[in-house]
Amino acid sequence: MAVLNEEQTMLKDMVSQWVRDQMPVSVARGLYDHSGGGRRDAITGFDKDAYAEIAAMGWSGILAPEAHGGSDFGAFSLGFVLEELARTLSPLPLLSSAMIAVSALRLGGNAAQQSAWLTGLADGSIIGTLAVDEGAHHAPHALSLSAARVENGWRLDGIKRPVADGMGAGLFIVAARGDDGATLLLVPADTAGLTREPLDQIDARRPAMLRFDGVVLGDDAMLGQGEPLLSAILDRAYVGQAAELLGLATQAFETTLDYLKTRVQFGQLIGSFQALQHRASDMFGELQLTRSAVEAALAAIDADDPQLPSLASLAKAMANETAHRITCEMVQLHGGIGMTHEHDAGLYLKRSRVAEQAYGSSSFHRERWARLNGY
Amino acid sequence: MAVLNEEQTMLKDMVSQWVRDQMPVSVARGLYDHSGGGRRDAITGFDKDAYAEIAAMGWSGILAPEAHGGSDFGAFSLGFVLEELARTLSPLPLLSSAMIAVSALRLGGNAAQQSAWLTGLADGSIIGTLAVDEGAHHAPHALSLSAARVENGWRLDGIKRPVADGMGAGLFIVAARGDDGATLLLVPADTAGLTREPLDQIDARRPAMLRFDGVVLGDDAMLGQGEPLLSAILDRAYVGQAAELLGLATQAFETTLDYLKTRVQFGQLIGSFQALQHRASDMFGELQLTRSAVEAALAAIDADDPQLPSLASLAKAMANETAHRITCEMVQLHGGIGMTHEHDAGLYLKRSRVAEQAYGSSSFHRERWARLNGY
Amino acid sequence: MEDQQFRQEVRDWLSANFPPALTGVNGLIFQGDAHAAAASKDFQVWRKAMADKGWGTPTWDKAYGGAGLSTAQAKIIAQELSAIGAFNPIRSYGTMMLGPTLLEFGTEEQRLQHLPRISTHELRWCQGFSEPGAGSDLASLQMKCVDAGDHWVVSGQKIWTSGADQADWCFALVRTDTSVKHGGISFLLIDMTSPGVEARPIVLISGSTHFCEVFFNDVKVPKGNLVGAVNQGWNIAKRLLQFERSSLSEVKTDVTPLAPIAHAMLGTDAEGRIADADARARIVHNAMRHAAYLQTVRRFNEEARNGGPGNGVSTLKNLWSGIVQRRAELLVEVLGADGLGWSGNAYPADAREATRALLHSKAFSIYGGSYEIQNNITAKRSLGLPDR
Amino acid sequence: MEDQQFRQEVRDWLSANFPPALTGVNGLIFQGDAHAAAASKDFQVWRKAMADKGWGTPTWDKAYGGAGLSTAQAKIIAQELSAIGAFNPIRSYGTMMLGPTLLEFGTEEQRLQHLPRISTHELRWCQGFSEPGAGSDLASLQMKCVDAGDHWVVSGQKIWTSGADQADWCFALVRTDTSVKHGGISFLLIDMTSPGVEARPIVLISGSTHFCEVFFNDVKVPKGNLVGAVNQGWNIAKRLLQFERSSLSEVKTDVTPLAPIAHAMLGTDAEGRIADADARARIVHNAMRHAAYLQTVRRFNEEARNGGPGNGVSTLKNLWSGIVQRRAELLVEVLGADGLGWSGNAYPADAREATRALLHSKAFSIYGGSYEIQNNITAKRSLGLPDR
Repeated sequence: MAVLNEEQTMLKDMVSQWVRDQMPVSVARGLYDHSGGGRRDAITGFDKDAYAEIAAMGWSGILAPEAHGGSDFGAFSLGFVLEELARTLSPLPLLSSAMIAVSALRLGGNAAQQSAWLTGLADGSIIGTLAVDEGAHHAPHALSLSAARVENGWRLDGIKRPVADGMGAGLFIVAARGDDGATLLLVPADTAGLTREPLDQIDARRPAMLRFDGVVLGDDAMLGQGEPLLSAILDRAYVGQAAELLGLATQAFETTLDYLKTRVQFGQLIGSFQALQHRASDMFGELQLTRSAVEAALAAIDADDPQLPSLASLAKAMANETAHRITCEMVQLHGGIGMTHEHDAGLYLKRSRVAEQAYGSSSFHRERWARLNGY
Repeated sequence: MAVLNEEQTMLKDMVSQWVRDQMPVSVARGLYDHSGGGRRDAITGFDKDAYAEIAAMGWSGILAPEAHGGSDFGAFSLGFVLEELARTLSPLPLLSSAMIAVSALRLGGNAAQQSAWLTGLADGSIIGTLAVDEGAHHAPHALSLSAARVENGWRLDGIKRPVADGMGAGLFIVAARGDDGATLLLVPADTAGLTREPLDQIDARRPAMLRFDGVVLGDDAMLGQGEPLLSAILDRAYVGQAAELLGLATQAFETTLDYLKTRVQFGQLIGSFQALQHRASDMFGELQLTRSAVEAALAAIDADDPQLPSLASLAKAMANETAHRITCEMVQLHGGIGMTHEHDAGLYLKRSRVAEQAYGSSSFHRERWARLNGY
Repeated sequence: MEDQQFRQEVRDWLSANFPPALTGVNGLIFQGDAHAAAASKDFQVWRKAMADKGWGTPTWDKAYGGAGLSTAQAKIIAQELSAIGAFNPIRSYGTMMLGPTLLEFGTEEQRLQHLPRISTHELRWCQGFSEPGAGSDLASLQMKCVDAGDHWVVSGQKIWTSGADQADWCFALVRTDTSVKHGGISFLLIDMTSPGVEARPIVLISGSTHFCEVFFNDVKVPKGNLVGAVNQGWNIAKRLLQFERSSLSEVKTDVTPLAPIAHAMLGTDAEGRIADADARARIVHNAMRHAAYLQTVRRFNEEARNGGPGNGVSTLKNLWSGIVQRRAELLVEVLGADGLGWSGNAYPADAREATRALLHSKAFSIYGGSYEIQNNITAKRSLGLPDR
Repeated sequence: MEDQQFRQEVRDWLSANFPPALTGVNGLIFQGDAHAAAASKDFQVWRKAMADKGWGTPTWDKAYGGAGLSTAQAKIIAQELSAIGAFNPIRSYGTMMLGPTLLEFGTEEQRLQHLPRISTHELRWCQGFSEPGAGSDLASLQMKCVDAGDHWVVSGQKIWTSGADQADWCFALVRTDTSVKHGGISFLLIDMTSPGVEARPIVLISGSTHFCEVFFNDVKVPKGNLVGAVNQGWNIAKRLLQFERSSLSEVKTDVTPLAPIAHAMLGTDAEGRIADADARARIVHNAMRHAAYLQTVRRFNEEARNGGPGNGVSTLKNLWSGIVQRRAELLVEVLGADGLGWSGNAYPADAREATRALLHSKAFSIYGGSYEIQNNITAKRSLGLPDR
């Protein structure tokens, strides 16, 4: 990976160590019940205690300004934290809250809004998440949930789903359709008229379905309006999700590589079979492309690079495709054992499919990149 | 391949034997000059003497009715003749004349037209070809060459290129844009106002560029009007070209397989390397799909199957893709020697690229298939 | 003429005996599933009727519970079943795998003991071949079988045993000689109710519990349960795997077109095409390959009937698994977030089924000889490529 | 500070000496091409200026024709050349491959004999490594080199020797011991004007005649022309191939975007997109991979500067050849029939160049270690996968 400075190296080592010690894949597995699906009682779909632990170490405040208790350490640093955590499928709302919600407040929030929310998001006492999707596909330019102007405020009606980490969130950043286009509103989870229910998803992460039934908000709930703000927030979501996919794919590859080095068939380590060696080498190449794309996009966030939209879509599309391919190969190369719920391969495959769809499929991002680059 | 009846088996054996004895790849190679391109003096781009020879054996009359000296043996039979001949890249106008031109006259011609032309096409004394394309891409629904109604006839203005085997053809079946859409006209090569010049193409087959400069034709030149006739003729072209690609790809594969069985590196026959074995096995699978698609489309012609348009595009798209892939692998697996003009691999690759574009690229046929099948 | 008469006879009998409520039902869902079978009175009626008639195993001798019919007649029965949306309720591991094996390698005593109860589906069989350390390299299996004088003693573990938790008997490969690899394997019939046998279902990533691990702890097996000679089991297994491969190539290959669901989920453009052009290109590509695959199955079958090469099963299997797996991924992609559900009414039932089907499809390139094994076979048998 | 001063000095000298007419010219087209070089008076002036200055081989000692500069200074020269669209006219097999080899393994006598005339490009060198039977498996080379007392006698054949028909000298791997493989190879300098040497250009599928076969028929070579010890040539070759690999990774990777030509050739839809959606999807996919590839080159370079793993060259080469070959195919596909021409005004010059480039690109995954060899290397070195 890219060259890190001393502080970044320390942070990365600390994260790796913590993941190794505290966050084995078995934690993600614990969200599943015996039949391989989500556990009914694990309502939040993430590990609250572990999130409190990493928040205490400051990871939830990496992107937040120092004035609000953050370290203002930058998206690049938060990116490799997300990547490391995703290696073990860590069920944590760091992307939703520390990357996306914090970015939304930094990009759109006025001083009062930032004061009201950033400290809590940074110290992990509040979990924020973006509520943008409404149907089967990520379609931020075709919002249905309406934000109607009412006296001194707004009235919201409609649904949002799936909302990542929405069952444990205290703050929703809701993308709605206002009279002047996209409108972003801050909606505390306990607002009257807002109800939520968990979705039983294949990755056991249990995103929420939110129902807005005449939810009335004050003017102070308005974070901002217009496509540019929504796009800027989404670019952070795209890149953060890509970083998670990179971590997931990297670990899936390494676990598979370990298996190739230990599994014997026909009196040989299967990793000595040339056909498998070449497939592994090709996968390694895809991982290199993906890592470059993700790191370049993370750096572009910190550099306020005007190319960010293009770089973000490149990163997400590459990460989608590579994680897809490697999780398929992970199951295939493990053979029968990879088909069992007892083995990790299925967990990686299921989580990958969810993360591939989250914040835009490969089709979505290739189309976006193509338009941005004049194809 | 599909099960043949006794007569078909005899024909196929005869063709194979003739190709082996009379039509080695060196004949196609002879069309190239030392620098790897087309030879200036080989104006027709095909072997006239060899065509006379196979015509004498009746192959040019396989699709023609018995009343006109043909054997009416069917498209399926002509298909495997095309396939066998394409194995050695035989530079012969059998597809243009015996498949496409004969089909055009059978499908559209009145009794007088059939009498005038079919006997010559069947016995090989005349070579016919379809002049449909005008620019870089096959676009039969966007013709520019105009057929204007004049007294007792038609006036043609425009160009056609590339016209396969056009430098040696005696009859052009010209697809023009008339007032009522596509109009097909019979244009003898010596018609006043029609000029032709050879194109120096990578496969050294030297198709023609035709210029129609106020070419006036009588009413008897009109073969027919409307999309259905043009489409029906083109379906035969698609399938015939696919059969050639199948033959080309099959031989490219077998030649490569032979090399894998004889070339030694690192003290091993390279065909013993598992990575190459698996690639060869995958290619073999693609060849199977392609053979099935081509044979089914050929059979559909003989059965007047209403599914022919869909089956024809399936065959051409599959054949394009398989020939493309296998000719790439042919060069790659032969290594350095495959890069030399002296070796056959380059000839297969170049001929494949031409045949892939001829009568519609993979994109064209996938789009056509998709529309026909409701995608 | 006689064929035509027989066909009419079959039609008449079916119209009198096939319960119309079962029309179009997938017979396979009843395989090894005691609950579904028990739940269906119609199914039991139908199975009994077919068993009594001997038409579940139509070519077997009547002494073995069959109907003593010709292959041509058996085909007529299959065609007529299919024509009315019916199915063979007797079809099972017993009829497809063990039956042909006993007919070829078994003793008359073994045939009389087992075949009649297979032909009525009275006893269910499972296949004990794979072991944790012997997957693709099946012949490296280690399950011990020791001669204890008047009986065998079997110890070890099998895995990927379909329906072992529901099965009454198991035909297994066991090791009777550890000094040689292929030549030390024997073919043994084991009563699953014997003391020391324990079958544990394996939970798959799709949630299915169809496969089991089976543990054998000093299980006593009568001497007469060995099929063929001692240490000759590998030849029987190879033959039996041919039955398996040929039944694999009969797998239902027709699938619902993706077009309607893609139109619904991705929208259409002004010309009525799937609006997401990138997804459309991949869907169309897959659909065309699927169409060519169906043509290939037809061609191979036709060639096989006419004595063709018949060495294409490995190629077919790899094409099939590749195309079907890709299609399953595309369907879930098209479904988007709807295709990511595990349970609950928030997800349409069709979508949940598609998701499970995607997960299940990953096994297609693993079981019955993995993609890699099939390509090794193709390289050697079909292409004649050299060994290392 | 000193750097800044040196940079200014370089700028001043370049502005006085670089012929403006050569701005933006690809220096590589002059490599091994006597005709092009002779045709360009400017080029000769430029080469002589750089040779006199010693800046074609800036880090070499002045005694060897260099300028005795530091690596940092050499980099400044390279940056300033690039900044004004200039190029190093001395760069050649001699400077990139043989020079570093002689500096590391040669005798002082050999250095003094050859390096000065390499630094002026007075003599051109070719590399005699591959043989017809030794491609990927280079160490299996067979060209005989026999000790004839006061000289060597060399017999055999080399192939894929770039510019051998234009070269004055050849550095070759020869076999001095047939009883061992790697340990029987020596590294020899051969004067191409020696009796018995014959170079024949090979016509490639792209029409290029850059590569040659070279035949050696009992060629006498002085004893002093051996570099390193007898039978120690393989170690030198391995080192030299590293120079080659690192120069490969510097290959120009920027390409013109396909979008404008695709718009022109395939048309656009109502939203200005490439109208052929299937081709567009494939073009976009390739363009995105190309973008990620460029990011990867930058990342690897940055990591290498900071002492990173540096074992990614094989991976880079395979990614690069795959992406560039695919792009070349896409360009010709987009050009349609226009992309199928060999010569003649009926085909646009750009299109003809694209066609030749496609054919030429097929070599990218063959030379300098084939795709297969690179994947073997990646599997072992980067992934630590076991040998068989």
